Amino acid sequence: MNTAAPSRAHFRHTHIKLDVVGLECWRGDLQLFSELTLTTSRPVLHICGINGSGKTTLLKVLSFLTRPEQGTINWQQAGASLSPREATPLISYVGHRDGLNGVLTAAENLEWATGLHRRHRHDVVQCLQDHQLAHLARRPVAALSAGQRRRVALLRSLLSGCPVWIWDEPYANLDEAGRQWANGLLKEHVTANGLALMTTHLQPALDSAAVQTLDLSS
Amino acid sequence: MTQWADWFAMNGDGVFVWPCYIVTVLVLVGNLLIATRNRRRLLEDIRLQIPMENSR
Amino acid sequence: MNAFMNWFYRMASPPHFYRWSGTAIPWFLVPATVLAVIGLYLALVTSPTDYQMGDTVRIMYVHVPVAWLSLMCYTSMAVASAIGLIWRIKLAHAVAAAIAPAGASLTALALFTGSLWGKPTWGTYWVWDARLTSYLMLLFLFAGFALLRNAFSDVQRGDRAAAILAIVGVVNIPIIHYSVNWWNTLHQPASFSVTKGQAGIDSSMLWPLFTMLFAVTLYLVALVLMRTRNEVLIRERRKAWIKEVLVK
Amino acid sequence: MSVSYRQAFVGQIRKDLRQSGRRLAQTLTPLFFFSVVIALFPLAMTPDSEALAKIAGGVVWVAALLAALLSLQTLFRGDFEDGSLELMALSGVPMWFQVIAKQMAHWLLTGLPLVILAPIAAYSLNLNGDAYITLMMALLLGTLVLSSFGAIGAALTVSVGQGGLLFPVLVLPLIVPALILGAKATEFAAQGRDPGGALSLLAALCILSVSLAPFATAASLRVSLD
Repeated sequence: MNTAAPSRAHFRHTHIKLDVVGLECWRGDLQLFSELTLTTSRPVLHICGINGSGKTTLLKVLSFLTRPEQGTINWQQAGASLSPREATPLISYVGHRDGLNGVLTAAENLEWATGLHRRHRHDVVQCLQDHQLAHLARRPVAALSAGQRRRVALLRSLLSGCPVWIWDEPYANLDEAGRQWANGLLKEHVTANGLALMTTHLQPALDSAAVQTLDLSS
Repeated sequence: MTQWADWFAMNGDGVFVWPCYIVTVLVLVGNLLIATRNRRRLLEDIRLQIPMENSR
Repeated sequence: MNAFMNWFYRMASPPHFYRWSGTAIPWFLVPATVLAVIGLYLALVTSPTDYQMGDTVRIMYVHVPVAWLSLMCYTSMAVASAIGLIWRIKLAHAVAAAIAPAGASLTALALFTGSLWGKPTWGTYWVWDARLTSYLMLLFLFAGFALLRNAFSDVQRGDRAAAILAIVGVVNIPIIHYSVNWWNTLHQPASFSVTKGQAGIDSSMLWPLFTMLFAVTLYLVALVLMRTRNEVLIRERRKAWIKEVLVK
Repeated sequence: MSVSYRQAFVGQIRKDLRQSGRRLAQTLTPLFFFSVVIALFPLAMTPDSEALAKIAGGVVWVAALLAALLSLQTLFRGDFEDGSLELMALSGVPMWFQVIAKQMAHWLLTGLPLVILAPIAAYSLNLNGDAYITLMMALLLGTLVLSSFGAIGAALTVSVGQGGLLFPVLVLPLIVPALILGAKATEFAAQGRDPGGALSLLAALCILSVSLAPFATAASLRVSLD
């Protein structure tokens, strides 16, 4: 039972694959996309597309938060296909809303969020220190800047120990240093054999061998 | 003539019985009319949508 | 058994249901009107006046069918909602959405005729009688169902939210009914409630009652089928088969 | 990587208690509301304590019901708006389990204080002496029923714009039995009759709602998150 945060060096997730067949989604009267078929062949799936092309809806459908009109979503771990109930706990979702409660401090928010995914003992503060965010630990999230809040939200994925990260516009509100830092997290996740699905307008600064692109506006 | 009037008056209770029947019939028939009117409006609405879609 | 099952599955597909209901509605509406006319004639002309209640007994012939059917509406609405939620059949949600307004108007009618029946009998239009109060609660449940449904811009989500409320509601109806009865009997132990009225009903009064009941039931099926067709149009307006429907 | 249900449960309660602790004024609003509603009745009717005694049980119950509903309305609103609800839906812990945690946190902050405050309010309405124990017992059970059905209403209207108006219409018919049984139990005790029957019915209703309602609330939250 690993109680400590997954230390970077040797921890490896068991391989997760996603394949989607004939996905069709509507938003009210508007059809966002249909007949979407896709299989993840690389560790990072970069979903791009014009505004309103259904990027966020796709992410929510893949994490079973929203129901598609048609189509099947199949998460597989080491060959065995997972039911929605088995798959959702493996997903760490960082959406437009950071999922952080303004009144509580960053540490309290992360402690609560991590408790939803795994057993943990006081490694939240340690993790904040590792990422030079220790000075935020005690301040209420409402007092943080949007960029800082974004960093704390992205840290949630690392702390959750989930093999699948689903990031919706992770670079939003992040400055150049923030983007570098986020890419660092992503590299760590990829080396730990994790899978990441992300929507962004900027090209993720990873070697293109690791990135698979899906353009929704086509 | 009085025979009709007596039947209608229902020795004093008519004032309660008739409104019941009238309102019930009105409401039930009204529901039918509303349903058909909605149907007509819906069909027109969809008919308008179709040319727009074909032209898009 | 599987004949029924595959009829059920064929019926669950909106285009098939839409065509079938189109032909079925007259088969319910025409007999309903015929029976209604016969029922009215029996109720208003031939049936004798009651020695105790005088002519107000005629209100029974309308109040009782409407009251029973409004309760039946809510339960069938809840069953349709449950089918819609469990097997994710969109048509079931359409049926539930169709029953709601019909059930609400029947409940309102039950209250209206009940209070009009109360005036000559108890001297006042509104008495916190057990049955009338239960029907008032049923009206609130129907109102809540309808309001929740159209509070959602997305029809699918509105369906599912209202379905959950209908199921929670139907579980509560017996509880509400018995607690209201229990509460009511505390005050007027021997209250002459609307139900007792038909206990001593003799056969000559049964004919108009059952004719009216059957007439309103057939009418209800026709009305629900018509409304369901509208709900199907709303939900499937984007689908291809709608265009064929418009052609004819 | 197994998730500990206990830790998630305690974590959720700790989060809610901390959150409310830091905004104490907002958390105590329902209690002020309760006191104001209690004060309205003597003003609206009569200061005469004999007359008030007759309606004391019912008045306390209606005020407690309204206060509980007021605070239940926004049970999930905060989590929905800041995105925590999505995290709860995606966690390894079943949704209904977290709903129970949220309900318990809310009950500790509103239900329990109401039970403690009620005898004081009843005293001000000159409730008969031996009814206080029954009043507190009935309210203890009643507030649990209220929070169970209120949570369903809150979950159904959390993503709806003006959910505020819709919430009472949805929830009030569902809590009528609890109101009837609770108010009657208090009234029986005030008249010296045995409230046992009403209280046991209320207890049965309480067990039914507390155990079944969270599943409906969880399903409603999934619909609101869709």
